[in-house]
Amino acid sequence: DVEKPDLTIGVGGKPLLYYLPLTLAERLGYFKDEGLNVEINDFGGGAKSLQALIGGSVDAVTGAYEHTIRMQQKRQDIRAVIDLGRYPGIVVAVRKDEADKIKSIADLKGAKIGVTAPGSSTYILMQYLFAKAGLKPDDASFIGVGSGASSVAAMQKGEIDAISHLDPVISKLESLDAIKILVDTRTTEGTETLFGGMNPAAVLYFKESFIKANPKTVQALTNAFYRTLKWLEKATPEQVAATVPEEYWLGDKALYMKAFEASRQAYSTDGNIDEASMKSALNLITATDPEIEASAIDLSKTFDGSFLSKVKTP
Amino acid sequence: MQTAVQRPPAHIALPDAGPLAVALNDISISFAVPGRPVFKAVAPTSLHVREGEFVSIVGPTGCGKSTLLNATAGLLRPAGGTVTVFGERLEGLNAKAGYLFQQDALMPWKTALDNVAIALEVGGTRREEARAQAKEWLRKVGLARFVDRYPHELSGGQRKRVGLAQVLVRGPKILLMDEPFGPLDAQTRQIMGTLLLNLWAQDRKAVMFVTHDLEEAIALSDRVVIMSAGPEARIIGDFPIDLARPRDTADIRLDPRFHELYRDIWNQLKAEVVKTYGEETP
Amino acid sequence: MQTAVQRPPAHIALPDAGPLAVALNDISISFAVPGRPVFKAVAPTSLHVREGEFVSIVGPTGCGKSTLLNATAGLLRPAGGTVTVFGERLEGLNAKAGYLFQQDALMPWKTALDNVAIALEVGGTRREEARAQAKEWLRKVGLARFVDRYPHELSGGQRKRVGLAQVLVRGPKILLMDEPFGPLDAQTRQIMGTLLLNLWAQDRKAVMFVTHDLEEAIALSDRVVIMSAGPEARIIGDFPIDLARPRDTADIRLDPRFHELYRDIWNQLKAEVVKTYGEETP
Amino acid sequence: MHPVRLLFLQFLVALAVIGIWQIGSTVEIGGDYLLPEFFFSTPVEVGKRVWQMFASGMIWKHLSITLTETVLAFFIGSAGGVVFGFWFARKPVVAAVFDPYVKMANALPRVVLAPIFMLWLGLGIWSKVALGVTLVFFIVFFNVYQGVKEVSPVVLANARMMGMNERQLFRSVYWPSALSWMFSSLHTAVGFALVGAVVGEYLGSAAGLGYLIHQAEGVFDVTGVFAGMFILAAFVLVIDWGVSGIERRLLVWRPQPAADHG
Amino acid sequence: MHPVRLLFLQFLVALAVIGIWQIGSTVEIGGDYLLPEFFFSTPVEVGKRVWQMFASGMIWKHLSITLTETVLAFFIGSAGGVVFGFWFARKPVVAAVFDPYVKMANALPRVVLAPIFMLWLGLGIWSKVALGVTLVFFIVFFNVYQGVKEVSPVVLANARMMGMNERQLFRSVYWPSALSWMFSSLHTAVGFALVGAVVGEYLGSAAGLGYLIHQAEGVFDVTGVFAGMFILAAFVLVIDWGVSGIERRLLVWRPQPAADHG
Ligand SMILES: Nc1ncnc2c1ncn2[C@@H]1O[C@H](COP(=O)(O)OP(=O)(O)OP(=O)(O)O)[C@@H](O)[C@H]1O
Ligand SMILES: Nc1ncnc2c1ncn2[C@@H]1O[C@H](COP(=O)(O)OP(=O)(O)OP(=O)(O)O)[C@@H](O)[C@H]1O
Ligand SMILES: [Mg+2]
Ligand SMILES: [Mg+2]
Repeated sequence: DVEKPDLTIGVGGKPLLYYLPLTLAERLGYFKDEGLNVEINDFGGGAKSLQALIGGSVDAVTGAYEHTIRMQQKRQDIRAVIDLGRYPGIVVAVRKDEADKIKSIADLKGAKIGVTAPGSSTYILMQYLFAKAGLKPDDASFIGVGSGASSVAAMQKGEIDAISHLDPVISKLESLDAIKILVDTRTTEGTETLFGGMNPAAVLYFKESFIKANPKTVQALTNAFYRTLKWLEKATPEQVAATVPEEYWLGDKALYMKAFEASRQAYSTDGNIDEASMKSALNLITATDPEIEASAIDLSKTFDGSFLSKVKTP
Repeated sequence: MQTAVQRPPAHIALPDAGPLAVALNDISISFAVPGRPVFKAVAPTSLHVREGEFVSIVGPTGCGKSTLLNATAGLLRPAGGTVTVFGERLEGLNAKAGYLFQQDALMPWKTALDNVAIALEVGGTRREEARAQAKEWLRKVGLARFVDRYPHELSGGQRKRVGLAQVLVRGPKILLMDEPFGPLDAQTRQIMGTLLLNLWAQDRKAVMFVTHDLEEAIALSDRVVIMSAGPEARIIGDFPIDLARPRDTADIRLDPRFHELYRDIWNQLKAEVVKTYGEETP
Repeated sequence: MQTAVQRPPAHIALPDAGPLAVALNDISISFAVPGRPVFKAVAPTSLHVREGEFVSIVGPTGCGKSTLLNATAGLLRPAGGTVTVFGERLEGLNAKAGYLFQQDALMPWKTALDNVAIALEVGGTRREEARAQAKEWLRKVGLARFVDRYPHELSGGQRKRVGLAQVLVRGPKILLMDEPFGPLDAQTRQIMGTLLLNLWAQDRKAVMFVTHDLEEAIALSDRVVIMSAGPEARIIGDFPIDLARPRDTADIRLDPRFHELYRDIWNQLKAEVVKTYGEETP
Repeated sequence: MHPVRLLFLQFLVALAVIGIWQIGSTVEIGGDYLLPEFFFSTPVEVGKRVWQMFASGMIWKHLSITLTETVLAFFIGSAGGVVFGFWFARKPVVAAVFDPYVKMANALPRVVLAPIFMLWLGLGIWSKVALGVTLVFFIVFFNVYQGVKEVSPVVLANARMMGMNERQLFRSVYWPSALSWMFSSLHTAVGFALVGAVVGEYLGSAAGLGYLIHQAEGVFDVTGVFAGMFILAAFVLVIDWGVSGIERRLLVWRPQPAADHG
Repeated sequence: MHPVRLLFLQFLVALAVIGIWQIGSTVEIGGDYLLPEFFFSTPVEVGKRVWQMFASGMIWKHLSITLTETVLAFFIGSAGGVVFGFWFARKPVVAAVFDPYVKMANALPRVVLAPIFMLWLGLGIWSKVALGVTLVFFIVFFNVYQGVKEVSPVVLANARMMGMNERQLFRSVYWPSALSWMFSSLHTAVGFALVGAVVGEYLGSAAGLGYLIHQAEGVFDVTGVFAGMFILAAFVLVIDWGVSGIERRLLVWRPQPAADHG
């Protein structure tokens, strides 16, 4: 009895652990259980999936919470309904043979730092860290290294001294014993020390107009994702590995499970985003992007918790 | 017209008889040669061709014969002077004329048959009808066995004859022919000449015929004009050929008047050619 | 050689004198025409040309004259028979021969001067030297004022003369000339003919000369051979021209022997051409 | 050359490439792999994966989508290139005026345009087709434009003297004369049509070979990436083979290159 | 046409495009924008941004890097295309054997190859140059290959009868004859060289216009994206203008198209 049983969801890099709940919900059949027929479109990046949402070619996106804030400044009303990842999941690490020289963010002055792409969340986090450490944005050179094997190549070839990246690249580099971690926002500890609280990452968001027109559909999706989060809370690495497609294993089941284990704290357990987390996220953006004024952003319009409060799971 | 009736049998169009088919009035033609002064190929000169008149143009190599035909065809715009066709000033292409080019101009992607047939199809003739006529014309020029050859599979003389059929099949009122029989043997030349004359006699075409063979020019024409050596070539001689029609292109060469005309024209022509080589010959 | 010494003045090479420059032994040439049986252009036929001999080849249009020259040049491999050049079996191109093609074969991206000069440069002549010689040759063919024109800026006859200079400047031992004087006026033809004869007389070249002008063939040659109408064309007549050398190409036409030869050759040729048109002419 | 001999030589080349690849990726040379498996996989693995893809039948869906996109991009792009190429070549004023804009458009990175295509054409095959079209169009356009201008002036003059109107000139002169130019560009265009489709899928889609490759890349599944590329490339051969067939039929009139025994 | 008139017409076209763009992005039509600002920005904004970029001088560094990459990709790719095009055209056996592999290579999505280039060539300009080269090469290759085969058989036979060896034939016959084919492909290639460089930067780099565009995209700064693309496109015109200049010089011998007064 949903308004729109056939749905398209956009995502920028479906196999990434960042978006694990989406794959799980699909594979566990939770969308079907809610009477939804979901098609997942994978995009070349988070930004592209957001553009697709605004352009109207997808109905919902699993993407960064940060987008909902940025879109306010662009006069686009985008709202998250459930949080999937409560920590950014970004790791800053230095190359092993530089580890004795670079021990803190401040030591990165003059270094070459790999990020997924200029302007992306890995880049913004570095800017934030730089600001906190009293460095200027151009005290280091930031190199977009992409998100696939090219980032591993860049590190292995010594093209970059440090990297700000996500899983599975970090896990892969760890397994190759190529890096030493400086900042780890996959864990509660790392995130707390950096932001003093949570900092929502992956969320499910819609256009406000869509939410208004299809409340039952939004509710059904929220239900499915909430159920997934609950499943994930208790799942063993084996169970997760067995649920996702075999291709996602990075060619090595053990490596995949290790990567999952490293990231598991980052997944939300209740799907909620509280006031403090929102502020923390806004803080991160305003600290790095002078064009966005904190006063102009109405945080209450970035997250709509009403669906989460009405969640029913079978 | 009044003079024409007094003369022997049929089809004699003299310079002063009938309306003008082509009138080149004081035309001059120049070519821009990069990095050099403009090359004045043809100096202001005039040539009038009446309906039903067969005019041959002879002259030393490189004097401007092809250029003159190009101007008549409307492919080249004269720098000065005017071209009139049947009394109308020529703008753009000369739609009344058929032009047999000095160079190979067949479409390499069409067979001999299609090359001839297309000339009719362009005018709206149905395809089968056009092909039937084209076949007939290829037979007339001696190429019945070569209808489905592509141009590159034909010899030089065969290609020229396909071009001839291509022009004649349309039956244009004005024929511009630039050395049409050049690469043909003497015997075939005569056969083609007779073919052309018969056609011409049927419907009073105006013909401008460029050739290097003075005998041929005399045998076929009503008038032979001589161009001077270029640059700034002009028409410097105009000889009416008062031989009786119809003519047998082979027998006529035995006529004493033929030899007289030949000698007169030849003498003037020779003087002209020698001029070209004046300072240059070894 | 022994017979040559007994004869009048200079440079008379008769069929049985001197070593063979070119020997076509029973060569036959076929063309594959898609969708048709193989076209047998030349039936097994032989032709021997001695060093210093000037042989003209005449025949009806499309009989296979160009094809024969192509085979001698090594551009076409005969289906049967052999080609020998100065006693050696020809494999690949004939490096001893210069070939003036029937079609335009100048490089359109080079000026007249460069087109001629390149022929020397290929052989290793220094650039300035090559250009100087090229200029001299262009002067000889009457094109001194056209040295820096591109081919498309020249008239048909001018292009042909550039081609002539291009071939002659290299001084090849064997000359293959396919209607070299076709698009030239009668007067220029004679001048070029004399030029060619002088050159030939200087260093005993072997010349194979295709022409449709029988008078020209007789005036220039030691021998005139006649090809039959194709397909399966053969050499069907071989006339030694026993006119004294050196010849004046203009005066010689007044010689009674000239007329005798002309008549003989013409009669055979005429019969041959008529054959081509046997079933076909209107 | 005898076709069997040709096939044999082609096979040898493939063997050599695969041999180097296998050795480079599995045999350590000077303490290092020439082609580390992490980046290059190994031919045996790739072969196995291709086999699996076909055996499980999952590939067909993706392949058919990508192929549909490729073929559409190829046809629409070439048709557009031909039409505009002719139009510009015949209207020098139009050509002169639009010249800088065409060249600017040709230099736009298509990757950046993807969001706009998605906005206009949605997520279905058409946004991918559009991406392919923007590549194919320019390749064909520039060649057809030049091809038309290379028509022999004498043949053209002759045709005009026959009284051909613009349409007849097109059919009987410009078109056949520009054909070999066109086909030359079509051989390049086939590849680019596929590239466009795959890049389009790569940037946003739910199926297709580009989607598969993208998925594989995100999880370091190089074997999957190479398997996908191999299947792609093999299919291009099939399309190109079709193009060559048409080319041979349309260009029967050309002289065969002389049996070069020099 | 008079150059001033031409410039005026070109200016009109630009004005029309910009006009439509401005109206589409700022005037609501039927409750909706034709060209929503979110995707298209507005010409005024873009113009301002371009001005800023030049005024602040920050663009020069990026521009010079991208331009270096483009020019290198263009030269290396075209040189490769010309050399291989000639080689294949002159050695039919080589051509026949490698034909399927060349076509397969042409169909590989370059975006996917980026990691391999990065592995081999590092993150500097060379990996971007390589990407550009893989685009330019094929475009030039196929055209040169066909161009060589289109040499007039009579001119070729004549040159061979002069005794030209392979090198001389190349210099005096094949090369000049294939030139117009080559230049036709070069006009396409200029654009593709730039696309290659930008896409390379887009996939991984520290500077360059592609980097700027990517950065702008990441923060949904469409104005920045369009400003970057505009600068790109403008610079292509400069390179292409250079190519056309060389073309005019090398092809002086061609007949000017007849003043078509028909
Ligand atoms: N496109 C051109 N550019 C410059 N000069 C040209 C051009 N076309 C012809 N000419 C020159 O104009 C003169 C006349 O040329 P045209 O072709 O009319 O001669 P022609 O009388 O037909 O000679 P032929 O008997 O050799 O064919 C020649 O001197 C030629 O060099
Ligand atoms: N490539 C080819 N394919 C098929 N047939 C050909 C080919 N080339 C020539 N022929 C045929 O071979 C015969 C001889 O041709 P060739 O060019 O040698 O004649 P020719 O004696 O030089 O004639 P012309 O005096 O007209 O130049 C002709 O009937 C021609 O149709
Ligand atoms: Mg002429
Ligand atoms: Mg011939």
